[in-house]
Formats: sequence, structure tokens, C-alpha cells
Amino acid sequence: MAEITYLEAIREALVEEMERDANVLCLGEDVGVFGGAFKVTEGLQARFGENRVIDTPISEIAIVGAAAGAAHMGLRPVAEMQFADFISCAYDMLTNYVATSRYRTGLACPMVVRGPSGGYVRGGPFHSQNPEAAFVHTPGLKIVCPATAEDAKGLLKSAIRDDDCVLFFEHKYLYRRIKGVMPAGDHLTPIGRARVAREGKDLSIITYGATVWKAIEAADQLAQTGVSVEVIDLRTLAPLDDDAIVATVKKTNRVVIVHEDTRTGGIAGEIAARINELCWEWLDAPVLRVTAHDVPLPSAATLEDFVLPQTADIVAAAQRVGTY
Amino acid sequence: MAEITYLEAIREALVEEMERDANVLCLGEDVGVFGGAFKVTEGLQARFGENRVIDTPISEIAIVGAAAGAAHMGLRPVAEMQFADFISCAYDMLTNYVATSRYRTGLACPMVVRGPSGGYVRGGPFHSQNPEAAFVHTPGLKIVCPATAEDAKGLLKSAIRDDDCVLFFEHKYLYRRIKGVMPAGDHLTPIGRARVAREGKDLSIITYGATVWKAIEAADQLAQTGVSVEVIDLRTLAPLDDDAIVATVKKTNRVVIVHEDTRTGGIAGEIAARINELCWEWLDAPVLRVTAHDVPLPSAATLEDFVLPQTADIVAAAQRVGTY
Amino acid sequence: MKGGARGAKRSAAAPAVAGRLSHSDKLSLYYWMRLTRTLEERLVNLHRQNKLVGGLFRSLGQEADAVGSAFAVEEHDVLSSLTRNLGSLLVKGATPVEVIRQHMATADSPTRGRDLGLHFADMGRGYIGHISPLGDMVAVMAGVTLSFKVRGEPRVGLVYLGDGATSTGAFHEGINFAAVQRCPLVVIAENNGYAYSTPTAKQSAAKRFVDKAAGYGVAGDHADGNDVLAVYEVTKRAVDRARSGGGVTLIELVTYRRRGHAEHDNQSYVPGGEVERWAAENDPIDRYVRVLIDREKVEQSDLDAIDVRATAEVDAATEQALRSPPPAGPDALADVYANPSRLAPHWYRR
Amino acid sequence: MKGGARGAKRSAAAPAVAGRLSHSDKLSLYYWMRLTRTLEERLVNLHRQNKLVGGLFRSLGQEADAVGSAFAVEEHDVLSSLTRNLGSLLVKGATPVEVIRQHMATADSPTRGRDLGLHFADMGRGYIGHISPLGDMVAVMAGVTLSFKVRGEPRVGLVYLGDGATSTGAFHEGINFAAVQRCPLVVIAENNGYAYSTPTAKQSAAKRFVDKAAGYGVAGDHADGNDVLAVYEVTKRAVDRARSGGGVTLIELVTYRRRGHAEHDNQSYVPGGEVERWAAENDPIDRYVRVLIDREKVEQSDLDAIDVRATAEVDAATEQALRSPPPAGPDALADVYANPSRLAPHWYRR
Ligand SMILES: Cc1ncc(C[n+]2csc(CCOP(=O)(O)OP(=O)(O)O)c2C)c(N)n1
Ligand SMILES: Cc1ncc(C[n+]2csc(CCOP(=O)(O)OP(=O)(O)O)c2C)c(N)n1
Ligand SMILES: [Mg+2]
Ligand SMILES: [Mg+2]
Repeated sequence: MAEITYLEAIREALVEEMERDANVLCLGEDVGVFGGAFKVTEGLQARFGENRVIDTPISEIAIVGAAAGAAHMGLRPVAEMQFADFISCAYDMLTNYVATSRYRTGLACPMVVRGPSGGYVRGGPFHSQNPEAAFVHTPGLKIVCPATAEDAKGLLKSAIRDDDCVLFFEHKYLYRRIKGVMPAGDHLTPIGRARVAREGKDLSIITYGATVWKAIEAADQLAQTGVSVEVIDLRTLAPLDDDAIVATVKKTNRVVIVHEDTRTGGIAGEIAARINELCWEWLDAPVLRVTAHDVPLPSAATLEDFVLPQTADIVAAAQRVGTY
Repeated sequence: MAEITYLEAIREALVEEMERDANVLCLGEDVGVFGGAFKVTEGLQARFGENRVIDTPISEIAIVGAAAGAAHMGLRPVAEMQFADFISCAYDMLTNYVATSRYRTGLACPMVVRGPSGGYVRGGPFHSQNPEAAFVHTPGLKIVCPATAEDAKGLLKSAIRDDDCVLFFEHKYLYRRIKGVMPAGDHLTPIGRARVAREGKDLSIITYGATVWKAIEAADQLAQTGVSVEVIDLRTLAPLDDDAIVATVKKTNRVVIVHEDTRTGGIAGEIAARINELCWEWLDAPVLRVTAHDVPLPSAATLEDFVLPQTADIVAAAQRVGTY
Repeated sequence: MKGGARGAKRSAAAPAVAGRLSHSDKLSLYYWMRLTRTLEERLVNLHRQNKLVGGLFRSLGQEADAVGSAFAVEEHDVLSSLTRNLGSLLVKGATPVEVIRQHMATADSPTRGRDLGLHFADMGRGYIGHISPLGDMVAVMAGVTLSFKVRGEPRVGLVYLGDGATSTGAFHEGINFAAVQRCPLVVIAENNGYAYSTPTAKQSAAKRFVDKAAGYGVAGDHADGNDVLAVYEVTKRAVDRARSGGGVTLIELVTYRRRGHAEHDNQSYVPGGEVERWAAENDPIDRYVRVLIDREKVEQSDLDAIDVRATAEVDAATEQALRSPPPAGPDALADVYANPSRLAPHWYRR
Repeated sequence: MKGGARGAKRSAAAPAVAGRLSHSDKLSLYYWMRLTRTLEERLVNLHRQNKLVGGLFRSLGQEADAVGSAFAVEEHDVLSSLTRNLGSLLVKGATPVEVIRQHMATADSPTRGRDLGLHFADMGRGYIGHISPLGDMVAVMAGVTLSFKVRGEPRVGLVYLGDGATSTGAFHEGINFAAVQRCPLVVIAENNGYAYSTPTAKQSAAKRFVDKAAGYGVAGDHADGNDVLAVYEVTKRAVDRARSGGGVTLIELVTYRRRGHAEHDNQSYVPGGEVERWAAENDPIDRYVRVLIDREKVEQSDLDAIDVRATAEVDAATEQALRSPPPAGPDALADVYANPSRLAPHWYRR
């Protein structure tokens, strides 16, 4: 089977799910005629019609709210944020309405909100954000951040079938840089389960999204110095896969958590706290974090490179934890 | 000097700052003629006029955005959210505009966004929220959560004079339940510095807001069993007072972090991670968290009591950490 | 008193035809308004006895607005109610005992004690209560009605918002979305003069809220919100337009909030005499009684019988609700997600 | 070529009087439009040479809209520009070298490499560039102009938004807030036919965006956005109204976006011939040249001289900008807060 890109894998998931279930529809800014700012939904409107691939006004509150209303009625809307950054405009709708609807009134919101997130592309402060932390903090939402093409497809298909709202943060740096061969058949990746991206025994790097690839690079470099690094790709941030986290800690006893998001209040803190609660005695060194600096992400290459976590940073942190 | 309530202390801070600096103004829904849903701004419009105490439409985006614009021009706006829960409507404006303005363009946003937060009052899912976590995660914002009447006044006065945006989360449970005698003169509490609410040597409880009082209750109970508990009232959540955190960990070697906010992605994770990074060797036990359950806060007394952290929970956690 | 029964409305074929109401429909309207008021008065009593959780919001003087508009939609239509739409929910099939339980946050309340007041929903009966953040339901109802359009179902949606809520971004985005998509949605702006303490002049510089319709390219209409027949007719026109593919209508109903924002609010900000004038001259039930007696030749005794029936129903509901237990604490952990449907409790709170 | 100099505009007393433009003002308008276009063309070259950071957004064909409106405000007024308001910023005193540096994200760019494109501000010169989330600047400018009102300063604000941005909640809340407060604010909706790929018919069901004015209770006005004199006049009227206490005006300028949303966009969604027609028949500079020559008796050679001057200025700016260094990485840690003004670097990135 031929390799396809991470972006094509997402499109394949949309097509397959729209073929499978007539209730699935896409909506968002420029997703129809144009096929989306990144062309993720290219060709879908021609194939499925204007009723199932809907160009909307520039209205994130309405896009998310309408998706919720349609979901109540049994449709399975997939709403696109043109950039994940703009999900901030729908923060109230997501946290107050969508996340609480089932709990309060029994009305479910089976819907997906997806869009390109992340940096390393000189996109600047409004086209590079990693909005996951605020939503990981919101009970009632599920959060998915695929790192591979296979998972991008398998997780999106699972997200569309999930009976709750799933925020699906694609990584725009990976869209065309990462490829994979799709497993045959109805390929579903379970939500809520992490993946061992690389086996190792001396130290664990826990991460997700674009930094999975930096962690693997770091692991390669460390392997040359005789350190065997395990890389855990979380894939789902809510619910977190505690079992996978505990398993790797118990195996290697040393952990570095890496994320592209800013440090303070980022999800690394949550993971560090869980490790404390669940397997503190198994630690031979403190849990360290490698993250972006606590600044809005600047545009200039020199600045972005300084702010975002780089492979060398991961190596340095791993060496410190490894030799603790 | 007579005792005044936490709520009166806030009003006193507003009056003093408005007297001191003609640039200070208040705006928000029903803050003028009515004096605010909780009567915090009662009497201010009569005293300072309609130009300085402004009743606004129901428009949190506009209230926060207009405060930012006015702040650019040298005014010192104090914007009220009728309930802190509704700050979610202004999430985009706060995180994308207000928090980044100085960094990107050099335009400062010296402003305060204040309002009643928190539960224990049967307010249900939309009138009990603790919105701090998402904003602690936002570089560029400062976050203050006073637990005492003295700090409510001193921190609000400092917030109004701060050259950046300060989110000032009052606790509605404390409004009329907590009283204090205000220090004489121009009473300013520094932003960014925690307070030792109670000295102790066996174990530290790190918390803020309404749970400070539950922690003190727990400390009282534990004292009777011979355990000496130190209670740290963080007061400011951004920037966090690392020095105070490290000092108490080095002193007692055992920590329970308590917050009313839901657990996953709450600020306790951040604190746990920092303790790991800054003073892991000083720990004699894992850092434990006592928090709300990860659900929207329900209204019924039985449910709310179950979901929110109670004194007995803190005692139980302290005993576990203490005997670890 | 058949005319007052919910079944009577459902079985009546007449309302579907050009907004014509049968005699029995007209008695139904009276019944629903009376039931609304009686039930709210009971809630006030329970509130004073500290038996309710949270604030109590009255629709006193606005019953015609709620009842007349809800009467214009069909069983399979969906409406989204607001703070002062108890009447709409009753017409749509919510029962007094559910309403009381909801206000008491009992285990068997529609939200099992999780949310308060009119924040409850039942898609089977076709209603979704609002959430607190104002305006959000307009966007949600845009989606509900988008589903009708996408599936070609002949159903319509009705969403209420207050004069104050027209200032929210959610309202704006929601109605614009529905307008562009030509969703079968009726948006009712209830102009009751105040948003909490804020008079409409501080909410909007527009002379009339219906002037917003042109800016969205939707039909605009308005009516005296205290005239239940006028409310019915203006809503019915809009519902028919929506059902026949004519898209969104924005309706302004002019009414008046005779109580404070909630029962704790003493209305100190209201000019003297204003409330009293509305009560004396413009009570929607009093006005409708005169219409029924003068034009419909209804006997006062028939109305008295309806009143007695409403009271009896509320009495029975109260008794039932007072026997309802509070929810068990650990039930708080269920239903955040479909799967897992229950969270694990923290170790210190099992 | 004095008329083209920025100083010339500032010294001219004429514009303040009833929207009358002096001969030299009229040449200034030409100069600013020409400078805008020449500078943008240079940016296109630099973009093709991979010397810019981020996408490049053109205002080709919209120069009259930006320049004519900005010419109607005074030095102490504040405007907030949008994606296609390069001309407005130039009129307000931003310099070509700043604009190029900003697009190159150099250390000495207005935002020191932190933000892109026209996202920069200088309150001294009276401009605030927008942020990406559309509509937000309307609310911010409501606050800027609220400060004018509160302090009794005779200043006005001007904020631009696109047809697409009218759909945002932030626009709605911002203009409504300003309307109720009677802030001295002019809101210009630039209807250029598209929001990215989305035509206006999918953005709003309203026939004209100016129809939204009544819904906010503000003055509404509109003009041919490709007629720089008409743009100036309509804006001047609104600015005068704002300055004299008349509150908000919503202006719709009808124009056309001749390039894609950004340079990467091939406009596949645009009906064939549409762009060409606007270019041939309705280029704002071509149209204005005819006005200047026919009505103002300007010689073509005078215009040529202005063109040469604009090119020379852009050449000089380019040369200067190309010598600018990139920012040093650790500068990223400064100015998140006033105090502390610099964050500590993580231990592994000192
Ligand atoms: C977004 C938001 N901001 C603030 C509030 C607080 N609040 C609740 S009701 C209300 C007034 C509503 O007035 P209106 O919309 O006119 O409805 P009415 O109460 O008059 O029926 C306010 C300000 C809220 N619920 N939502
Ligand atoms: C809130 C928000 N959603 C989405 C976007 C992505 N976006 C950037 S520009 C644009 C189109 C803007 O169209 P319009 O307002 O008409 O301005 P124009 O580009 O035509 O000048 C979109 C959708 C954004 N910037 N902000
Ligand atoms: Mg009202
Ligand atoms: Mg446009």
C-alpha cells in the first residue's frame, strides 16, 4: 500500500466516515468550495454535497454551538477551526455548553472539533497555538493529538464515532512532513490509549504531537551514548492513559515530559502530579519538563527556535535525569 | 479599628484607588445604579459619577476589550464579570489580545478584571466556577485569589496599580463570611508573594482562596493529634511564589496541595511539577492533591458537598502524607 | 374543563390552519397562563420556606409571551426556553412536579440535582432549557434547526432571548449563521424593559430590537407581548414561514418584568409607579380574561374551574415533589462522558 | 512634489473644513495610494525571494478605501487597521522601512520580530494594528474612544473590519458597546466581496452591510470604496459626527479584493473574468488618475514624479531593511510583563 501524508490520512478518515454514516457532516470556514485553508477537506463538498460540507460565516461560537445542536439531533458534525488558535473564540460554548450538556440534561454532543494547531512553522502568536491545556482542564471534553499519519486517521475515525465531543488537534507541522501506510480495513485507533513510540529501558520521554518526532531524534542521539530511551506518545490527552504512564515509569524510573505548549499550567504538570500520586517510589530522579517558554509564540525564526523545545533541549534534560 | 467584611474590603480598595487616581474607573453589568449583583460597587456611581462607574450591555468580550483599549490610553479600568464564570466569554480577548499586547506591540494593558468565583454556595455549574487554571496557563496575565479581607483589599489596590492585566478572583463564599481589620494607611499587598497562613513543621498544605480556611480547620484538627501543619496561602497564582513553595517543602518535607478547582489540569499539577524540579530531594512523601472531582459543579447540596474538597478530605490526605 | 388539558391542544387540528384558534384552544391558553402563575406562586412559597436551591426567577406579567408563542409550535418542533419561559415549557409538556423537583434539586428532578431552575431538557417533548451564559442557545438552536433543514424534516425551532442577551456575541453569531443557512428558526426577543437592573436604553441604542432583523437579512415582526392572542399569531406566522422554507424570523415581544431579576432583587432601580401601572393596566391574564368573557362568551365560572384545576395540579405536584429525596453524593460522578459513564472517586472520598 | 509629503497633509488646514480637500491634499491622496501599491509590489518580490516571514496579504485594488478613510482623521486620532489597510498605516505615519522590517521579522522591526504583517502599533502616531482573531479590535477601539469621551478629549477613533469579520461576536459586542456609550468611533466595514474563499452571500443574508446600522441605533453610510474622494468624504462626515458628540457611524465601503486571501491563494473559487473586470474598469488608482488629470488639471508628468518618488522611497527602505539583523533568540523572554520585564530562561536554554 502506498504511503500517504498525515493530512491525507485525515481526509481519508473524513471520507470513510462520511461514506459509512450519512449523519456525518463537516462545517467550518472555507471548508466547502475551497477545501479548507490547508486543503484538508478538499473534494468533500463535490463528493457529498452542500448539505454535508457547509461553508460557514466567520463565527466560531456559532460553528461550535450549531455543531452541538445538530449533534443533539443525531447528526455527527465535524467542525473545523481554520486554525486551532481560534477555538479560543468558542471557549464559552465548549466549556459551558458542550462539555456540560450530557451531565446536566442528558443531551449528548457527539461531535468533533478539529483544526491545525502547533508551531515550528513561523506562524507567530495567532497561528501556532497549542490550545489543549485549557480544555484538558474541562471535564466532559476529550482531547486527541495525533503524531503519526496512522493515528491521525484511526483516531479521527474513532472521534467521529465517539458519543461525546472530541477536540482533535492536528499538527500543521506534520501535515505534509509525516507519512504512513494506512492499515487495511476499518482502521480505528482507540481514544484514551497511549502508544510506545520507541521501546527503551533507561529513561522515558512522555510527549505527544510534533515533539514525538523530536523525542525520537533525541532518543537516537542518546542511543549513540549508550542510553536507551523509551518514548511514549500519549495520543490522547483527555482521558490520560495513566496505565501507560505508570508502566513506563516503573520500567525506566526516570522521566522527562516534553511538550510544545508553554510550561506553566501545561499538561506536563498534570502528568508530573499523577506520577507522584501513582508511582512516586519508582522514581530515581525528579520528573523534569521540557516545554516552550512562557511567552506568546513569536514569529521570527530565531525567536521561535529559542522559545519552542528543540531536540537538543530534550537531550540535555534526558542527560540530567539519566545521570541524576 | 472596626472589622469589615471581605466584600467591604474590596469596595474600600476601589474607593481608595478611585480617590487616589482619577484614571481608575469601573465598568460592568449592573455595577452602576444597582451597585453590582453582590453589591461590591454599591455607592460608587453616586460618588464618582456615570463616567467612572459604567453600566454596560451584557457583553463580556466588549467589557474586556474596551477595558484594554481604555488602558492603552492611560486609564486604569476595573472590569467586573458579574460572575467569574462569564469570563469564559472573553477568553479570546483576554488570551489573544490582552495577554499579548505588551509583548507584541509595546501597548500595555494596565487593567483589572474582577468578579465572584467559587463554590460552596449551591450555585450550580454556571455560578460556582474557578476559572483560574486556563488563565494561569496564559503568559501575560497575572492572577490573584485573596483568602482574607486584608489581602482582598491590599491585593486589589496593588492590582489596580499594576502595569499589566490582573485577573482578580474574589471568592463569593467569603464575601460576607470573612472579616478583618484593615491595616492603617495605604495598605498594599504585593502581587506574587504567598503568605504563611499558619506556621507548622510536620507537613505543608499549599492552597488559596476559600480552601485556605478549610486547610486551617484541618490543621486545627491535626494539631489535636500532635501533627503540626503549615498552611501556605498562595494569594497570587501567576506569578507563583516559588520561593515560598520551596521554603515550606524544605521545612516540612511533606506536602498536600488543595484546590477547589477540578483536579485534572488544575494548578496543583503545576505546583507538583515545580516541587519536583526545585526540591525533589527534600520530599519524604509524594505530593498529594485534594481537589474537586472532575465534573461540572452540580447544584444539589449533597452533590456539591461530594464534589468539592472538604476539611475531612484534607485531614485524610494529610494523615496519609504525614505517615508515609 | 377539557379545553385546558394538554391533550386537548395536541388533538386540536385547528391551530395548524392559518393561526386560527378553536374555542378550546383559547381556553387552553388561559389554562397554561394560569398554571404558570399558580406554579410560580407556589415556588415563591417554597422559596420562602427555604425548600429551593438557588435563586427564583419569576415570569409574572410575562406569561402571555411564553404561553402564546409556545402554543404556536407543534409537538415535533423544538423550543429553547429562557429564564422567564416557564409557560413555554409547560405548554411543551414539562410537568409541574418536574419543575418543582428541578427547583429543589432532588434526585428525581430532570437533571438529578445537577442544574437549577429551568435548565433542563427533553428532546422527546421538544425542549432544551437554556444555560446561564446568555445567547448561547441561539447558536445551539441554529444547529438543531440546521439538522431539520439538512434532513428535509418539516420541523421548526423556537429560541427565546431577553433584551439583555441581544448584546451577546453568541446571539449575533447564532442568528447570522441561521440566517445564512436559512434554518427554520424563530428567534423571539423578549423585551421586558430590563436586564437585571439595566434598562434597555443602556443595552442598545436601537429604537426597537426588531430593527436588528434587516441587518441579518431576516424577516422581522413584533407584537404586544402581553396580548396572548397577538403573541400566538405573530409566532404562528413566523413558524409557518420557517416551516415553508422561508428561514429565520426575529420577533420582538414587548412586555414587562414585574418582579426583580430574581426574588432577592428589590427593584430599587425601577421608577416609582412603573410596576404598579403594568400590574393594574397590563396584566396578561387579566387582559385575556376580559377577552374571553367579552368576545368568547366564556363564563367566569368556567375560568374559576380552570383556576381550581391549576391549583389542584400544583398542590398534587408539590406534595409529590416534597417526598422526593436528595441525590446521593456519589451520583455526581456519573455521566460526564458516555464512556466511561462514571468516574472513579478520589481515594479520600469513596 | 510637496503635495505628496506627509508633512504637507499635516500642515494643510483645509481638510478640517467641511471635507474640502486642497489641491495638495489631492496629490497627497495619489501619493499614498501609489506608495501603498509600490510598497506592496516590493513585498511581493521579497516574498518570492523568501525574505519574508509568514503569508503576504495584498490590498491591490483596495488602496482608495484605506487611504481615503485614513486621510479623514487627524494626527491625534487613533485608527485600528486591518489586513488590507497598509495605506491607512502609511497615511498615519508608519514608514516603508518599518513595514518591510515587520514583514521580515527583524530585530529592529516595530514588534522586534514577535508579530507579523501589519500587526504593529504606535500610539504616538495613533495606530493599533489588528490581531488575527477578527472583530476583536472593534471592542478594543470602543475602549480607546471611551477614553476620549470620559476625558472630554476632541479625538475620534476609526476601526476597519472586513465583510467576513462582521459575523464575529466581537464586532457585535464592540459596536453595540460603543453605540450605547456614544463613543466617538467610526466603524468601516470593507466589503471586498470575499472572506478568504467565502463570498458575502454566505457571510450574511443582509442585502447590504450598512443595514446593520439601524440594529445598533447608529448612523449608517456607504460609499464606493474605489473612489478615494468618496471614501474620504463619507469618512470625514462620520469623523465630524463622532467629534461633535454624535456617536458611532457604521460605514460600508464597497470594493473588491483582486488578489487571493494571501499570495498563496490562487482564487480558484472566483468566477472567471471577475478579477479582470475589476482591474480593467475599477482600479482605484487608475480612476483617480483620470479625476486628477480631467478635473484637477494635474499633468501626467507630476504624477510620474510622484511615482518615481514612491519607488525611490521604497528602494531606500528595502535597502535599509535588508541590512537589519534578526532578533537574538533570548530577546523572546523580554516584555511579557512590565515587571519582571524579562523571564528566566529554562536551564537547558540559557
Ligand atoms: C454571558 C452572560 N453574562 C452575564 C450573565 C448574568 N445575567 C444573568 S441574567 C442577566 C440579565 C438578563 O437580561 P435579559 O436578557 O433582558 O433577560 P430577562 O432576565 O430580562 O428575562 C444577566 C446579566 C449571564 N447569564 N450570561
Ligand atoms: C475569529 C477568526 N476566525 C477565523 C480567522 C481566519 N481568517 C483570517 S482572515 C479571514 C477572512 C477575513 O475576511 P474579511 O473579514 O472579509 O477580510 P478580508 O480578508 O476580505 O479583508 C479568515 C477566515 C480569523 N482570523 N479570526
Ligand atoms: Mg430583559
Ligand atoms: Mg472581505
